[in-house]
Amino acid sequence: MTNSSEKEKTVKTPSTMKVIWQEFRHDRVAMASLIFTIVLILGIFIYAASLNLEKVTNVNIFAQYDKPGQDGFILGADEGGRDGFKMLVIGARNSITIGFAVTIISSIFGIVYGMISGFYGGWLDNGMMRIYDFINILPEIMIIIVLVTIIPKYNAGTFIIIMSCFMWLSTARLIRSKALSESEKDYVAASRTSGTSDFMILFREVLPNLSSIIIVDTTLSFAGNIGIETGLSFLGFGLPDSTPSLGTLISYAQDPDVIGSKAWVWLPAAIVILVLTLSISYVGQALRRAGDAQQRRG
Amino acid sequence: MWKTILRRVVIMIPQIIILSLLVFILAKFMPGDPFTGSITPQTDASQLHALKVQAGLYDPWYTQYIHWVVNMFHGNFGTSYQFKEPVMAVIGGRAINTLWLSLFTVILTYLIAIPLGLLAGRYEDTNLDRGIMFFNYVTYAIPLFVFLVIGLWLFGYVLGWFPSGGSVSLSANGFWGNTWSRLYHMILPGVLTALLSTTSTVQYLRSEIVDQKHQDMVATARAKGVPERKVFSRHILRNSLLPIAAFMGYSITGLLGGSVFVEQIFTYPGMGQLFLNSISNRDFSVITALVMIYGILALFGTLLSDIIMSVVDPRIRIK
Amino acid sequence: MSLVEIKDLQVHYPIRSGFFNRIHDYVYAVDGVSFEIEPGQTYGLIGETGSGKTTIGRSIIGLEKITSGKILFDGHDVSTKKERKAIDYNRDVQMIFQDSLSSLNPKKRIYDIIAEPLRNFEKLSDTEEKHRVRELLDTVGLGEDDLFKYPFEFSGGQRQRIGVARAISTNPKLVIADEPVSALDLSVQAQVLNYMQEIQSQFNISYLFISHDLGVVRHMCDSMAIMHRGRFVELGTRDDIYNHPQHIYTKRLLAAIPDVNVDQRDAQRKHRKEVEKIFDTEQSRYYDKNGRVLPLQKVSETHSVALPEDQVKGE
Amino acid sequence: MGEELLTINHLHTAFKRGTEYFDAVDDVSLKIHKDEILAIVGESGCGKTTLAKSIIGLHDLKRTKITGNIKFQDQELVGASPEKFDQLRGSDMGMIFQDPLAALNPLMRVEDQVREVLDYHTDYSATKKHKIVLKLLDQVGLENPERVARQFPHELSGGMRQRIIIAIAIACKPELIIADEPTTALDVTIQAQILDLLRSIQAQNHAGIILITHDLGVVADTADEVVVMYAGQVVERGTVFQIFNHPLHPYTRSLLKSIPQAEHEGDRLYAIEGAVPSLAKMPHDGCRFAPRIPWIPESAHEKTPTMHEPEEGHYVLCTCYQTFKFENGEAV
Repeated sequence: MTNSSEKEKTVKTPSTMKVIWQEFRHDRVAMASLIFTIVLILGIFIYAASLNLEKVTNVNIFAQYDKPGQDGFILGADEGGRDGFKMLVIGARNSITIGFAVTIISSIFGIVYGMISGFYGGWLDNGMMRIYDFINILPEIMIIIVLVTIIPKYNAGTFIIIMSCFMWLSTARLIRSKALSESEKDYVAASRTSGTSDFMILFREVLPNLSSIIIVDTTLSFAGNIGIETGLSFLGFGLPDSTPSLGTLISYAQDPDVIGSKAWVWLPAAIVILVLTLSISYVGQALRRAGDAQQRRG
Repeated sequence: MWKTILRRVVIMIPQIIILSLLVFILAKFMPGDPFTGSITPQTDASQLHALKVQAGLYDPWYTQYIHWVVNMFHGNFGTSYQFKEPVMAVIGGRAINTLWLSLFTVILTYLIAIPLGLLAGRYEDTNLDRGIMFFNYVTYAIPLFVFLVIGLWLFGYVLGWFPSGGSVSLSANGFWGNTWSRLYHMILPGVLTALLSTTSTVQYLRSEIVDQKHQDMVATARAKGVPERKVFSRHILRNSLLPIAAFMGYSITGLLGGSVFVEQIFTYPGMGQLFLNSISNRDFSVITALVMIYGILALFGTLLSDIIMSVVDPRIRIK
Repeated sequence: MSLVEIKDLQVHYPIRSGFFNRIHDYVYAVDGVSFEIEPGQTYGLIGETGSGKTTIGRSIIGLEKITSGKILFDGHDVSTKKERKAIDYNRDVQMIFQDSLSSLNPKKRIYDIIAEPLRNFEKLSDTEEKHRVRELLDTVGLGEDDLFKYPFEFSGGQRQRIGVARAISTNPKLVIADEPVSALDLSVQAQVLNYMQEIQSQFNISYLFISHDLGVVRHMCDSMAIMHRGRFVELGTRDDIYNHPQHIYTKRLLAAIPDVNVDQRDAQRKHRKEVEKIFDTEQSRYYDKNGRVLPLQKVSETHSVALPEDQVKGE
Repeated sequence: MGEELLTINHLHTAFKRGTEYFDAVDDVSLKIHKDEILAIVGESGCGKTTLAKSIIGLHDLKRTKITGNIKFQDQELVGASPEKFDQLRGSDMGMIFQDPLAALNPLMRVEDQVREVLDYHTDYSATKKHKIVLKLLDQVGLENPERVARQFPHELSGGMRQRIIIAIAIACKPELIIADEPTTALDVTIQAQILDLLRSIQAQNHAGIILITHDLGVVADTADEVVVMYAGQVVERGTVFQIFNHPLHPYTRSLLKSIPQAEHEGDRLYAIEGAVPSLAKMPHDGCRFAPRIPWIPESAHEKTPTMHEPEEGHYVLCTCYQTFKFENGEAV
């Protein structure tokens, strides 16, 4: 019996998350923004789940541009007489979901790309960096917009994929430089001479040493990707019309009359984006500080 | 040094070729052709076919590609279907507007970012530093378009300090009147974009200075009896600022990406707005030309950065 | 038969420059080196920065791709990765690194670090594995409590002993020690060296001891080679090298070591200056016109020196 | 022996970690004269570099607390103004660093870096400064000074860079030169040249040199006076002959014994138990070396160790030296 419990102790790899969490807990503002972010996102998702999308997006011409409070619309109504608050919640849910999906896909790709490039080095790295350099100079916003316009059967799924094609770059660069410096350390050489295969070294030895950077980078990318999705939706080249996004809601502000005198139509969405990106980034920055503190100890 | 620069230029050639191929392929996927716009119910199908043959639309793709590239070299990007004018003429006037706004923004960005980065680095861990770092975090987190929309609303509509759109007032006359009006139109978009573009420069400069401060090199300078102020300006500052100079080229890419948003929100008649406009009107010859131009500008930006870097850093220069 | 036989080993790194980044020249890190390692012996490899000593160590263990030449282990050619893999080469040949902190993965517990080679080469049951790791820790003077700690919880000397434990976990026949004590303070350097010696007599391991510290090499090694510019200038036993050096570079190196014998310091200084002067004037005779070290000449059964041919004389 | 140049009395240098201060240099007293090379020897973390930086005023005073006295040419340096230090450094005090590459500005030519000292301490004309720079480069043994002056640090070898650092340090013929591990990053053959250079400069300038090192060989070869430091304290000081021929403190004796000796090739080396305590774990009272010689009874140590002078000019901390024997019974 004792044997099995001890065994568990030996197999368990140190959890970076746990160590960072220890550091993180001491940062009160960070804890507050983490709790706030989680409550906000959960609230949006739970409330959105209770809404009937069709009903919310139904045009009701009699309620056009209702002011906040009028006809029971807390945040007023838009051009189509739709309930501003409910649209806001659905838009926020969509934006968060897309941002999250893009972050997961692009981060995984960026991490694998960066690790392989940095770890193996040589001509492989050279070739991979050339590809990276090239994609990096492309005017990404424009190309995404062009792709969005020319792709047939365009929907949220294709949008996620198109965005992910360009959003992995910064992760890849960061991970590559870290993987490069890690792979020059002697513990990698020691693993090689201990008969461990390159693949295992990469994922079992090097990856754990990158984990804190990955956590921070993913959090920050999440905030960034929400920004980019809403930006594209704002221009009209993001989520398709059937799925409103926070960006779509703000895009009403492109009408001089709306921006000037009907702020309730777009301002709440702008504020929600600000609050979301600011709080998620703050969590990310606090995680970085916690990671650095942990690095110093390690 | 010349060899390094020349090599860097040579590396650019395949990049331009791939870029052009990519843009060409995108163009091929775009629906319609140069004659779509001129089709009327009266157009004879066979006549149209003859026109298309003449324009080489049935040639193999590589012939078309070469044809396209050759035309491009002659500055011929075709005709805008929307404006019924050569594409270059359509872009020309807009390009100048974008150039002015970008230049204005770049200058402002560095005017704001460099002092902030220097102060934060020099007075590391003071309240000043913490304040600047908070500003830095905010500029990092806020998406540009939200900031622009809110800024426009606040200063353009609520307070009414600045014009809400356009690049020059119709009533402006005379050289000075005109220039002032242009500048006046650029202030709000320029300042707002510049504020948000400071992030990386402030961050980089600060960490570079903090890093340099702890180098032995600085201890040597102090040991020479160089006064603290001079240690900062002659050693720390110089060594930290040189890489910043080299980043200017890279900032072109970011600015161009942002120009789509700025120009759209401030209805500023530049290339970014033209691009969106052409997308809505399916004016594909203009779109391809713009993507190509933006790509090449970004390429020259990185080239410029690499050249500045090799000029300012003797460790690269000597090689 | 020798345990390891190195024949005309060459490791060159390309220098790229010019317009197309083409290879213009090579760094001759190791430029034609041959020697043999017998079981249970300690060999010293001495040289200054950039002499190629580390490159030799890393190419024997397989961390460096060799340009030409052969490395034979127990008669097997182990010059390529495939050949090494086929005979589980690294089970028999292990390495101790200079920087103890960087050579231990900061995210792994000591237990997992030491067990890594065991898991790859020996198929032990969990109990056997744990028993073996404990035994190894005990061998280098560390205890049971240290098993589940992380590397940063140890001092430099302790970390280096953990590195030693890992290197000997699979009972290797050869351990390459690359500057194993250079980063350590004098007071703990002795701890590590003593454990290395004890382990050698216990398990009959051969060491290839790479160092720039002539005092430590003299203490540890029976035979040694002096390297300069990627080649051997002198090869021999401890007595040959320290008491009868013949190459001008060896003499210069020996004269440069500061001695703790204060009473002799003026004499030593004078001696050093004389040797330095001779080195300056006669240097050219000991190197060919490209500055390359001359081929080794045998001057006795154990002693070879890279002398000009007219200088060779028996001892 | 020349006149007294620098006297340190009861110096404490404490670093702030969190809210607490930790003494990295703990009650250090020493003297250095003109024409003298004083070696401060000790292992990493013993406080020798902290001591040097306290003398030359390179600590960040926001995080460091310095108390005690440092008297240099009749001036008190503890609490001296930054302007005072700017004036002293470079002209009356020179410093040589361990890593010559890191210590030079990578973006400045050699000439500019050497001339900078003259810029702040002399009002010579540009041509005169140029001449002096070339003379200095020649003096530190660099061939073709004209060429070297125009080069950047990365174009030079490690030994050449260290010569440039020395040229900077001696540009204004300082009275005191502090050399912090000047040869640690260099190969032995270069080390020998640099040590010879230091000695010849001293002979010419009659300066006092503080040589900080962990290498006992370097000390024996170069120093006149020796200060042995352990865990922030001076445990023994005396002439180089006293220290090497009649070491007293158990730490000094243990260190000397652990050096691999030619006569005992292959034998077990003497190994000192344990490791140097870290700054945060430094014991506050009692003999700091006691935990590493556990076979010596507690009664042999002083409760609060004091300096003793068993022979003239030879000082040792704590009484444990009187009865100290190695575990095998040997005395030395």
